[in-house]
Parts: sequence; structure tokens; C-alpha cells
Amino acid sequence: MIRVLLAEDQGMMRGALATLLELEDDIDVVGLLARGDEVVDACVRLTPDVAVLDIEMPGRSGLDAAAELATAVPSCRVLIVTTFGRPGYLRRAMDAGARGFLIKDSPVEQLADAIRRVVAGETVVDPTLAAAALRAGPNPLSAR
Amino acid sequence: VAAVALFTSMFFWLLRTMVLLRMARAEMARLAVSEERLRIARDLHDVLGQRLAAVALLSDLAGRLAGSDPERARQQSAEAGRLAREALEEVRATVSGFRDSSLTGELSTAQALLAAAGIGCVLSAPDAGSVPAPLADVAGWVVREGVTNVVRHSRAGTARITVRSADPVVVEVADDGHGDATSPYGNGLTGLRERVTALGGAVHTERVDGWYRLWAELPVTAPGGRVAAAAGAS
Amino acid sequence: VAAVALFTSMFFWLLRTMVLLRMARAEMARLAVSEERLRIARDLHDVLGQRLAAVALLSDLAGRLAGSDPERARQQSAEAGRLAREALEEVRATVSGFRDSSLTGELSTAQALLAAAGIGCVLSAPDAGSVPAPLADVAGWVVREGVTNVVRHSRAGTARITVRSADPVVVEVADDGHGDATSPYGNGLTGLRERVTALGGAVHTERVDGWYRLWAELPVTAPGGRVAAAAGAS
Ligand SMILES: Nc1ncnc2c1ncn2[C@@H]1O[C@H](COP(=O)(O)OP(=O)(O)OP(=O)(O)O)[C@@H](O)[C@H]1O
Ligand SMILES: Nc1ncnc2c1ncn2[C@@H]1O[C@H](COP(=O)(O)OP(=O)(O)OP(=O)(O)O)[C@@H](O)[C@H]1O
Ligand SMILES: [Mg+2]
Ligand SMILES: [Mg+2]
Ligand SMILES: [Mg+2]
Repeated sequence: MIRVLLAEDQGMMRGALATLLELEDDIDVVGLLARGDEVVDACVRLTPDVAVLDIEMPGRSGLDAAAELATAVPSCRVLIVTTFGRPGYLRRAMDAGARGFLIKDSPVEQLADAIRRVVAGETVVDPTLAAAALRAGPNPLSAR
Repeated sequence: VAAVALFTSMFFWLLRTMVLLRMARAEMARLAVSEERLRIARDLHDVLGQRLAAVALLSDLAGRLAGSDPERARQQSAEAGRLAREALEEVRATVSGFRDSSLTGELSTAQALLAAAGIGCVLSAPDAGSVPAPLADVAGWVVREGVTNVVRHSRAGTARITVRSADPVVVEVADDGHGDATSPYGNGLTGLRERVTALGGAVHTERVDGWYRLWAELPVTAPGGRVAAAAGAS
Repeated sequence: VAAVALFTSMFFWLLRTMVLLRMARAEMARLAVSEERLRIARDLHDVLGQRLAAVALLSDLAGRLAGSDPERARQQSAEAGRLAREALEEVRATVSGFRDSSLTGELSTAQALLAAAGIGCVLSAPDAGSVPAPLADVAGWVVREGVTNVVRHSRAGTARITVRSADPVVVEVADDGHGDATSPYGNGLTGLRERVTALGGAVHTERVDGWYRLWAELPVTAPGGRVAAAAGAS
């Protein structure tokens, strides 16, 4: 069983995602959060295999939580989900040690597959989203 | 002969100036367009995008539950339909906001956005249409930035937008959320402050009586007595 | 005296011209912005509006059918989800200005994308800037589609992007992953092939020496002797 913690502030989205993931045979949703500032404590307590984090959440952004998780709970892989690729998000996600970067509305098959691949040590980046995240900035390369 | 030479050189200088101006013009238009796109992206991002993503997932869920739990499937579908209609309303409001002028357009976009985010809106801007043009742009920016922050950060139940067209023009966006006026300014408020102070005005934030207030004063007559409308043409 | 008078009048004419140009510049930026708004408004309204309306109806329908005909309810929900995602894609494309992209822009996006995905990138495109404009668009498309596929399908360690600006222009995206050149083309490669063959060029995929290669040949001079730049302008 892959143990997943999900942090997403929009209630309907959180409920739908959690139920969809629960319907997968090999995935167990062990934690559900609506705030970014509860992520680290919850992961310390629950030690999930994967934390699926929204970016924009009250209290703390998923990107900041990811950065702290990398040292606080290194065994927990982070997968960032977002609606749009804003400038800088992808790079910040990768700098924070995230292993995945996906659009929130990915079909659950894709999200579940990404979770499995991240657990297997792979990096999963949605290319279209990433391209938008990079393209939306003034100049992707000078931002380095 | 010297006069002819002078004429000739003056003529070429003139040509060069015109070419340069033309390039600057194209560049400026390009920049303005991409800024506008970013602005629209930001407007749409917070509400429309979230909603569409939720519609997609709720539909998935309804599909999965159709066989096993028809009552829950029915609920999820109803919710998805409701969200899709709200998204449609928002698209309509945004689109018609685009067709209006800066400040009035921003005000209508703001109302739509707040409505869509489930935040009540008390609008008091009877003479918004009479704010002088260059100030109207900045006033619109105050509204846009203020309302985006309300939607994004405040968790408010109600927002209050006030425009007073006098000298100075005063634009205020307030909300009854948990905002803390001592939080450091981010890109949004910093950019706003820069633009407003460039016009000789000022931006304020304060927390008072359970309200978080952002307001700007925009002088119509700048300290030197110059009228803002003229300064804005530069 | 006549010369002095002429000078003076020329000088004032020049000043006036500059002031007018300056105003024109601001005006043009404003116009460009409102054109862009209208374009976005049209896009959003036509494409997005229609889709959202359909999503709402399909969700209603799914909800009604949930109790009596779960299989059809499931289909309607799936369709609603698909349309909601398309609508979201549309918003993403509209606001990211995805439509205007240059070859050099695509190349730098590609490098950043591969880096983000943990795939090494060997770029060899010294004269990418000199690919003629209409071909540069298509060349950029080849890079985008190729790199998207590498990130999505290849599980490669290294990718190689090569652009050779001659006649034909050759653009190649190769990777050392497990790609199989006999897999049928999906939407991505089919669309690419259509666009490239319309210009008289060709798209190839092959597996050789442990590399999966996608490359396109884009003729600068089309078979009839017509220069691509002219054809592209049509
Ligand atoms: N209406 C509000 N309610 C609560 N907090 C607010 C409100 N407006 C601003 N803030 C706080 O002030 C901070 C700075 O706001 P600012 O607009 O400068 O940046 P931002 O919204 O975080 O980012 P952006 O650059 O995208 O606008 C916010 O991060 C938030 O913490
Ligand atoms: N670099 C690659 N490595 C491995 N397989 C590849 C690669 N590029 C293409 N393929 C295979 O070729 C198929 C067709 O690619 P194509 O780009 O046409 O469609 P797609 O990527 O599946 O979908 P889309 O329409 O979104 O591009 C892919 O599904 C994949 O199986
Ligand atoms: Mg969020
Ligand atoms: Mg802000
Ligand atoms: Mg593809």
C-alpha cells in the first residue's frame, strides 16, 4: 500500500481527489489537510510515502512546506499539484526537492501513476504545465 | 552650402528619430499586451481555474460512483453542473468587464470575482465614471490588486469597495477577514505603491474595527499644481 | 532670413511631430491592449462558453440518469470531465500566450524543461537564429513536440536537440530512452507531420544505436522553386 497525504484548501476538490485516490487498490489516503502550515507536523506524525501538495493554501504555500519536508521527513516524496503554471513555480518546486509537478485536474489514472512512479524514485513533470510555467516568465534561462 | 548641409543632416536625424520612436512604440505595445495577459491570467487563475479543475474531478468521481452509489453520483454531478454554471457566469462577467473602460471595467470584474468567490460585495462608487482618465487606470489597479488579495488571502465574508472622485481621488478596498496590516508588502502591493507614489499619491493599509483596509489617495492636482491629466500623458 | 525662418518653422514642426508620436505611442499601447482584451474575450467566450454550457448540461443529464441508467450516466460524466479539461486547457493556452513562440524561445524552454525533468540535454543549434521566419515556427513546433514526448514517454537519461540551418533546415530531437519507432503516431506526431508536409517537408522517426530519433526536414526552397518564406506568408 502506498500511503498518501493530501493537502488542498478547496473542500470539494479535496474530497473528490481523496475519494478518487481511495478507489485505487494500492493507494491509501492517510491524511487530509486544508492548510499549508499543518503539512509538516502531519507528515512527521503520519510518515506518508507521498505528500500531494497544492501550492496556494492558507497558512503556508505547498512549495514552502515541500522545502521543509525535505529535511524534516526525507522519506516522504512530494508531488506538487497546481491549476496553472505560474512563473517560477516549477523551478521553486524542483529546488524544494519535489519529485512531481502535475496539473490538479489530471485524470486520476495519471495522478495515481505519478504517485507510483515517484515512489519508485522517478521524477514526474507534466510537460505542458511545465512549459507554461517556464514560458510565462520573462526569460526562462535568465531566471537561473 | 552650409545651410544645405545642415538641412540634410537634420533630415537624417529626423528620420532616425522616427524609426527609433517607431520601434519603441512597437515594444511598448508588446509589453502592454503581455502585461494585460498576465493580469487576465491572474484574474482567471484564482477562481475560474479552480472551479474548472473541480468540475473535472467531480465528473470523474460521479462516473466512478454511477454503478455502485447512484445517490452520491447524483450529488457529485449536480455539484459539477452548478460549478460549471458559475464558471460560465464568471466568463461572461469577465468578458463584459473587458469591454468597458479601465475603472468601471475593473469594478465589474471585481464584483463578479467576489461573487464567484462567495464573498459579499458592498460597492459604493457612484461617480467612478468621472475619475480623470490617467487616474482611472491607477484607481482600477488599486481595485484589481485589492480584490485579488481579498479573494486570495482574506477569508472575508464581505468586501467593501469605495471610490470617491474628488481631489484627491480616494479608492478603498476593505474586508472583514483576518488580514494583518503589518504583513510585509509582496509584489502586488509594492508594485501598486510604486505606481501610486509616482503620481504623487500614497497607499495605506490598516486594520481597524475588524476590517482590513487598503486605500490609495490619488491627487488630481499634483503638489506642484500640475494637473494629473497632463502628467499622465507623458 | 528666409533660411532662419525655415529653420525655425522646421524646428517647431519637428517638436510637434515628436509630441504627436509620443501620444500615438501611448495610444497604440492602449489600443493593442484593448485589442488583446477583445481577442481574449472572444476566445474565452466562444470556445470556453460553449464548452462550459455543454459541461453543465451533461452533468445535469448524468445526475438524472444516475439512478436509472448507470452506464449512460457514467458516459455523460466522462464526457463532462473531458470537456471541463479542454476548457481549462483553453484558459491555459489563452493566458500563457502559448500561440506566439519563436524557435530560440522553444529551445530555451526545452532546456529548462529537460533540466526540470532530470534529463540531460545536449543542444547543438548554433545558427538557430538564422532559420527563416515561417520555418522557425514549424521548427519550434518540432522541438516542442519532440521534447514533450521525451519527457512524457522516453524515460531517457539524455536528450539531444540539433538544429541545422541550411536547405533543408533539419531539426532533430533524439533521446537514449526506450522509445520504439514503430509505435503508431498519436495526435502530437500526426499534427506535426501534417504541418510539416504542408510545407513540402517530411517527418521521420527511427530507432538506431540505442537512440530514439525524431527529425524533420524543412525545405527553404519548395520543390516548385518557391521560397518557403513566401509560402509561409500566405
Ligand atoms: N485582504 C487581505 N487579507 C489578508 N491578508 C492580506 C490581504 N491583502 C494583503 N494581505 C497580506 O499581505 C501580503 C502582501 O500582499 P501583496 O498583494 O503585496 O502580495 P501577494 O498577494 O502575496 O502576492 P502578489 O504579488 O501575487 O500580489 C499578502 O501575502 C497577505 O499576507
Ligand atoms: N521520445 C519518445 N520515447 C518513447 N516513446 C515515444 C517517444 N515519442 C513518441 N513516442 C511514442 O509514440 C507515440 C505517439 O506520439 P505522439 O506525440 O504522436 O502522441 P502522444 O505523445 O501519445 O500524445 P499527444 O497527442 O499528446 O502528443 C507515443 O504515445 C509514444 O508511445
Ligand atoms: Mg489552493
Ligand atoms: Mg496580491
Ligand atoms: Mg506527444
